[in-house]
Amino acid sequence: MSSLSGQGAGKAYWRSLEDLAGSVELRALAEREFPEGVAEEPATSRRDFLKLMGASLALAGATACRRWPVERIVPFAHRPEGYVPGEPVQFATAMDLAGAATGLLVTSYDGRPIKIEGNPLHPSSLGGTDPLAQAALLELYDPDRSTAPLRIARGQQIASSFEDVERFSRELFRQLRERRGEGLRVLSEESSSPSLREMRSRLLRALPAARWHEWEPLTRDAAREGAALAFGRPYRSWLLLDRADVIVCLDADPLMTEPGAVRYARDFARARRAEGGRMNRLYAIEPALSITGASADHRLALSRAAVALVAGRIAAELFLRCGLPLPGGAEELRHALERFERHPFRPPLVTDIVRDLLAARGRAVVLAGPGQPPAVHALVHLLNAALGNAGRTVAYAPDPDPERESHAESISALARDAGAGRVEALLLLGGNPVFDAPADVDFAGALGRVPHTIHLSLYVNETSRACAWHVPRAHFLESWGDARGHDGTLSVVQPLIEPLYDGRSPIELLAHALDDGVTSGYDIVRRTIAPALGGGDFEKGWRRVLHDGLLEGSAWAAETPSPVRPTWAPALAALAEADPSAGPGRVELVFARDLSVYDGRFANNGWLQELPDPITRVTWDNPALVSPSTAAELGVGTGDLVRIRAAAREAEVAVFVLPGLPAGTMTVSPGYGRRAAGRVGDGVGFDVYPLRVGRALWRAEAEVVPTGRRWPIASVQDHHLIDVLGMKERGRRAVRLIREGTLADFLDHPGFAKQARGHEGELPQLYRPWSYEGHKWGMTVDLSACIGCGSCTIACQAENNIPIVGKREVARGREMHWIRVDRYFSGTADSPEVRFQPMTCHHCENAPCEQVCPVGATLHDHEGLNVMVYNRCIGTRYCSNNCPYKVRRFNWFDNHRGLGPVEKMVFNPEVSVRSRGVMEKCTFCTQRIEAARAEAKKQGRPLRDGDVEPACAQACPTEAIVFGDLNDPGSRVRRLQDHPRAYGVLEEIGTRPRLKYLARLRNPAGSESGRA
Amino acid sequence: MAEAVLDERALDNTSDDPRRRAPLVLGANDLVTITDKVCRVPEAPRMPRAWYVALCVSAAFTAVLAAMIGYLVFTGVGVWGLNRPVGWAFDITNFVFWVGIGHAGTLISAILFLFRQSWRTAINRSAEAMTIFAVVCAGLFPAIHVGRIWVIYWVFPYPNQMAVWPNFRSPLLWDVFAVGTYLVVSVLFWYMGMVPDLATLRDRATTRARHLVYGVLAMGWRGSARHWHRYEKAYLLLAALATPLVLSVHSVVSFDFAVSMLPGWHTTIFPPYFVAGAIFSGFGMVLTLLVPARELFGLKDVITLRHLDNMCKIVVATGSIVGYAYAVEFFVAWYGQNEYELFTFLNRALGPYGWCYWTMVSCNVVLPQLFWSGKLRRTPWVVFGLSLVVNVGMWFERFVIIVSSLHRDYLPSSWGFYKPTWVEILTLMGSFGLFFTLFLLFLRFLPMVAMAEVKAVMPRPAAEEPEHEVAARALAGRGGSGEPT
Amino acid sequence: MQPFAMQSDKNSPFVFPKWVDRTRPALAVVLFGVLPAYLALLLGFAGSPRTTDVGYAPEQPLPFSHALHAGELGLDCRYCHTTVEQASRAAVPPTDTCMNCHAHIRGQSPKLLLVRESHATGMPIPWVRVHDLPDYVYFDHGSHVRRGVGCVDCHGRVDKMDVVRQVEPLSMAWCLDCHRDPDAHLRPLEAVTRMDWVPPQDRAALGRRLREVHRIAPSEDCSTCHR
Amino acid sequence: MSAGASGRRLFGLLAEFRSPEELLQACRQIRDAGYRSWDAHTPFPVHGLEAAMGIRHTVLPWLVLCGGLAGALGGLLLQWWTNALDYPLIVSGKPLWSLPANIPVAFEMTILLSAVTAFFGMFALNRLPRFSHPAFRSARFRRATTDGFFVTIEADDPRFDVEGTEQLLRSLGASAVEWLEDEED
Repeated sequence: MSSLSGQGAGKAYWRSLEDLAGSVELRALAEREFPEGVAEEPATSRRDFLKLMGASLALAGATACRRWPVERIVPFAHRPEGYVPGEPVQFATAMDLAGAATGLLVTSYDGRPIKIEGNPLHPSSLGGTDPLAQAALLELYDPDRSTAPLRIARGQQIASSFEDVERFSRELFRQLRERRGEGLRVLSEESSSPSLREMRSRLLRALPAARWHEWEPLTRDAAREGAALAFGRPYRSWLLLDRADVIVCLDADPLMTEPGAVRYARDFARARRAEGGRMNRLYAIEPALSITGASADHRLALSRAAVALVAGRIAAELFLRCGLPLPGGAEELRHALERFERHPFRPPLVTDIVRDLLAARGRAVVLAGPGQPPAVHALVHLLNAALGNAGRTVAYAPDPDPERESHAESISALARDAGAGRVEALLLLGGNPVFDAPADVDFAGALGRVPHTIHLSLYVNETSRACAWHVPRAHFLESWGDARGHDGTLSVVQPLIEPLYDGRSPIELLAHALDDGVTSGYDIVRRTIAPALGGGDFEKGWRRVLHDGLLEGSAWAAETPSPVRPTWAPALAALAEADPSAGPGRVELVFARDLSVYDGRFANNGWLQELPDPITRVTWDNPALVSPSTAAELGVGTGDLVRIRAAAREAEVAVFVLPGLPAGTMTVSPGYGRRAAGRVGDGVGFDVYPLRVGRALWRAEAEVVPTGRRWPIASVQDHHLIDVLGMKERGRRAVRLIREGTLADFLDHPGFAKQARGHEGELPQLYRPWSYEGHKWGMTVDLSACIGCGSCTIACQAENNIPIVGKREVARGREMHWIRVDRYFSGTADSPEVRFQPMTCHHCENAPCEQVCPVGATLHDHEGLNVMVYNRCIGTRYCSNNCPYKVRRFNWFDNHRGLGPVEKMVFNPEVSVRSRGVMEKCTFCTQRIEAARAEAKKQGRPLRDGDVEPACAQACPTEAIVFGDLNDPGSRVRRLQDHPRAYGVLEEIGTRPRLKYLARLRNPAGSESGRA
Repeated sequence: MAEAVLDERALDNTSDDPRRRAPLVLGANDLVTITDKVCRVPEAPRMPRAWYVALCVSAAFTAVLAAMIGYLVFTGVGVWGLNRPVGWAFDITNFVFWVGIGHAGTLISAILFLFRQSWRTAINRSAEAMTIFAVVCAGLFPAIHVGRIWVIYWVFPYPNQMAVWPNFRSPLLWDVFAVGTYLVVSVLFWYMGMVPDLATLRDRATTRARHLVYGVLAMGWRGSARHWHRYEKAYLLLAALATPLVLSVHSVVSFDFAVSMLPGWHTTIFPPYFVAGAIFSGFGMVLTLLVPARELFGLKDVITLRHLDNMCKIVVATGSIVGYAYAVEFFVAWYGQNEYELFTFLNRALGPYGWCYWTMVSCNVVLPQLFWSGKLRRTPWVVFGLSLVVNVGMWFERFVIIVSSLHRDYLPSSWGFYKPTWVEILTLMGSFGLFFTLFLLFLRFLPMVAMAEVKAVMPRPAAEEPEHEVAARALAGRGGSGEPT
Repeated sequence: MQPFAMQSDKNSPFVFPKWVDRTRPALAVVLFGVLPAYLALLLGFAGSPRTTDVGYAPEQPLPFSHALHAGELGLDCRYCHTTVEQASRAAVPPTDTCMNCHAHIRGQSPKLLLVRESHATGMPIPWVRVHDLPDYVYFDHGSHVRRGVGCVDCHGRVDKMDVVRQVEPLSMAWCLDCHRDPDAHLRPLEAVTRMDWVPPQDRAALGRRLREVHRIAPSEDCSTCHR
Repeated sequence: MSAGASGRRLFGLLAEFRSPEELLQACRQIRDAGYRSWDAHTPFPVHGLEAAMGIRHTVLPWLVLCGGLAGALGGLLLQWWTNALDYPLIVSGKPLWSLPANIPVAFEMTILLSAVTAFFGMFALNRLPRFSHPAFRSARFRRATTDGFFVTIEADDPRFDVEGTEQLLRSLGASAVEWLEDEED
């Protein structure tokens, strides 16, 4: 029991905190729960809230003779109508990332958001989420966020107040108004918010001479320009992958990094289960090894420049050989395509791709990624149009912001003007250009020439420090706003909690600056959405939007634009010069989006930093990826620091050798090496933005020189350099652990996965197996659907209060994730096949861990859950040693020591916070089972299939994880476990796992039975 | 002529001339001189300088041990190099190592006793002491290796407010009972054997303090024949109980691994293999302790070359058994054709920890073969050297079994690597400190040779009968089969 | 009784006086009787929540008397602890609840100062938690109260307490007692909040009936209370 | 020396012999002379002395057997009651009560209780500890734990008479005979 002091401290303390949080936060919350109520922000300020917390903290410290700290119950003075303390409630909101929003449902517990989930109604989510959305919660409670406005002079940061800021900005804008805004510039991130657009036009109306800039480091302008070239004006396009039988990705990653990727992944995966003998086929031609590439049926690793050759080749075949009609007056285009034909490089796969594309007209889609030049995008648009895919598998809508210049131009123009002293005042709405602007734009220098600079930002980041004013930005979970999904669907961003630290949203800041009457975000959003809601009862419609999290039918109207005369043919022709093989010593530097920190904005998010990269399995770093052959050529290996020279600039980066990359390329992901990210993100990884110039944001010719120094890389797999013996064995085992077959195999012998197993059928049992009446929980993971994105890992981390341990501990093999996604390579180093396998507690019926525990801290309950009783555990680690799946995690230290009051608010009160020295592991989210059970009892009905959904299954974009009751013959999980593809990992050692996998299916060209 | 024979006999008792039994005590010793020789040590006002030096060193290491444990308890098991998959390494290695050391003592005092090996009498006392101290060191590690040391008592089945009980299916719990029993029985056995000698010390006492202390410890033993009768019966019973016990203890320890699922652990050969190894290492340690001790305290004619010779024979025998076990493991892995098992053993010999494996093989199997040479068996410094080698080898054996099996088990995705931290290394050294400190104190204050037992088997100058008959009859008597009355 | 005398003369040795032997029986009793018994007691009682927790009655920020409200005035528990039936927590009432009456009764009483303040400022009243389960224990009031476990069974005769006091150990063993044999603790739903409810003669039979009616099958699984 | 000194009474006679052989001889004689409460004291167990003195076999083995059985039974009961009856829990899908898993603990308990019985049983039967035995008052007797072989015949033996017994002892070749005195209670 003495463990309590240890275990209690964390939770005991904030259990009282949660009441506190409730007491103050809830008034605000209640209004949102019943929006027809008054709309003013609540009076009680954060300070009292913190004061109170402080008080209770002090009391908690004063332990009397009792065994754990005295706890305070702090009820409401005025409890909101119908609010029940301690009962979680969900609210709909949305997260806008670089101009595309994902609809979310956020669980709030006594006024604290504690879990983010996808909104099943939202077309960009359908219930799934990507890791970034899951981790946004931790960002909310990040103690490093800026807490108050700052006045910054000569690097000195002077605490200021909103009053000062407003006084200053009102004065500034008064002067500007006199000059019609001459010299005012606004730099914003790409955003889909109609309200922001509304505020922008108001600003430009009020100050016509002002100018609005937009910068997004991971810009998608190439696609936009490509569409403009192809159709004469910019178009937004989005995919309808559920209708695509053939998908050709040219350096594109629709399953992970495109806007709407979560939705795409689901549509894609639905067609990977070979239901009705049908399956889509995915071709990936790419320089990096992306999630999409990893799930491709055919993958071709080519330098970024050489991808154009494949595109051109495909087009040439289709237009010149297969008689696909060229648009009128496209002689230049014909010539360009002929040059591709004449190119000595003969890319493989092209014939297959062409055949499939022709066979699947209207049911196929060709995609180009942001890294490809506009001409390639234009060509792709042309192909989709000619193949009749446009409008069927890919939808188009006019770009909502047609006349904006490209991001690169915009920011360099801004820098130019500022440098020339033409800029009087600069208002930065978020972003971090000082860190992420193109290297050929001296943004910091330009800022220095601007008299008045105001930076609105979550953190006091590199840019803030170079500005005159910093204004804390309210997190999207703290402020009102609106956003559009990848298909234009409109959502209201609804706050879940009072701003923990004072903060403003961009629209509020602009409203204050312009001081037009309406300044509260709440009102601004209502004003913006009013017309969209149309006639009828506004409040009713508004409530509905808040409740659903989206406005029904607000998606963009899809149209099918017709290609204009291809004036861009010369640009395309130029690409035919590309040489797929780079010279010795020089490499093609490929910039790829990092899946954890995005463009660097999430660098201070521990969950994301510790989330292993799906492909490299590296945490807390962004090493430069090279193929084994290139590594050999450069004479470097994993962990060696190299100096990269590109565009006359240098960066030092550690190398990581990864199979499946094209020779002569080096893949780097910007966003690391932050200098002012916060305690978590500072100095993690390497800053490669200096290697990036505006005219070529996505690739560079680089020179690589070894430095002879080393850098520790914390990878959660292959913790150390693995010897040949081990590698051979790993290869042998991979194919047994992750069973895989082609569609043809499956159709011929559906049970191929089972036959792959050593033993056939049930193993003989020494004892009569325990019979589980009532519920019998089980899980399946469809390896055909899993794309390895890692959402499950973060969702689990958020749901189950899993600690962050840091790079050093990860390097020592002590990461705590309850569910991990194992990655195996098979095949050759040049064209390996990537296999993912989510791995968590199998809840074995003959659990090896249980019998060896001396104190019976891990046992089975009567529903077959392998329960881990933290408070009984003494920490012998025997269970972990004896677990064949190695899914148990041990608390080597007190991983929650030193968490501040706000950090602790992220904890899920339904799950114990584990103390030092105890084992922990996946519980199948037993707390969710209990909650569902209680709910069902309340409604006086039995539990139904789908009532219980563990965090991992809920978050999974591809529905790969299915959970349910094996005793319910109708349940999905029961059907899946009886599926011919179902098999258990290591079943042959007699563990009787409750978690079964569905063998992975692939649909390579040639297995023609695949296409019904 | 007769003179010559006597001399030659007095000098060397290692010849295996079947025509006469070699004497177990050399030189012109009688009951009094023997008593003097042994009692001189605890009665001496000062010890040899070497003793003080040794004590200072070992005490220092004991302090280090205390510091390391303190650091561990206040910081967390994370201060060790452990990880997932390697959840055990130095901690359990040391545990098994020390438990193994203990076994020689019980073997000498119990099993050799049942086998009527009367030469044991010279060494059993110190060997038993060693056993107890080794088990103390051993018990330390399971206790401190857990994550929450402050609730370690939950392993005992006692009624509690949680109304829960330990899980008796767990080998770790078996350990608790086995090692606990082993410690208790060893202490009882040791103390009981010591009572007559404590009485001797009491009766030789020259100060009140000594008389009081030894008087209390001796419990008023006065050598009564009626007492001796029951005493010998009890001694025999304890020996008969300790024998299966000692075999069971290391079998149970081996269950920690044999009962698990891990390739390289999950095997039926472990119990015999571990027991043999334990005896092997135990004798290694006995030699390490006694070779210097007999020099230091002038007990050469009590702990004679013949004793060393016999022990070396046991070492070479058990060492070869262990070697055989190593071989069989590989055979079974190959014969069973279980891919995981197969890989584990390949990895053991050729993987990252290969060097540990080959250290173990050369120390435990190859080098002890030197003991086939009688000359080496009777060269104390060689014996000492090889005994150290054996200790090293047996520590590595446990390390290899534990770590090389853990670090690469079923799923390659969770393969890992283990490196000890300075904390673990110092803890190991500290445990040696504790062990030697206890042993040195034992030498200082207690009779290191079982006088009463030696007297029963020593050649007696009384002319009328050849000493070997006395010895033989004395042994028969110790066997406890007195004629019926 | 002769003292511990020891002549320097070697020939007449020191001998323990006779009384030393006479202490032997006593010694045996202490060693094999008293000591173990003492340890057992220590283990059994000193450490048990019955000793450490029962009777815990911290002083509250204001002298609210259950004896008065629940006892003399006979308010039903649920008048204040409204959520007890649907929720896991029997929420402590908001200040408003107090003011429902105290707006009119004892409006000016100095004892109620804190209440009035709280009502005015919206600052909560920081009550001290009395019945405090470890944080790894998840107890659901609703599912117990809705199935006929009386308040009094765990909280005692609150209606007789001026200052609320813990009367049950609230230990795991204590929980299990009831989970293993619920019959003895079940009562008709209407009597759940009745402090003075007297069970009928044959309580076991009643319990059995209620258990069948409410389909009560308490679980001993760890996952029932620990997550 | 004379009896009846203040507070003293005669406890018996102490006789020393030169060698175990002489002691054996003497003991046979004393046994045949029909003495009951007498004893021999030797620094080490002299073979054949039990026979020579006519000591009957001790009951110790039977006590130990009982101890062992108690241990075995207790061990099994403990495991059965705790794991299968009081709080039955599902562990690795194994039966609540499966003997194989319970053998080791039962075995260790057997050994433990037998050993403890043997140890304490021996001392109890020997009426030890006994710190103040009259023999300890004799300086000579201190050699009994080194190299002395003694016989004591106690005064409360029916056949005991000071002269006769002393005669007998001397006739058996005792190198010395002395009176043992005891405090009055």
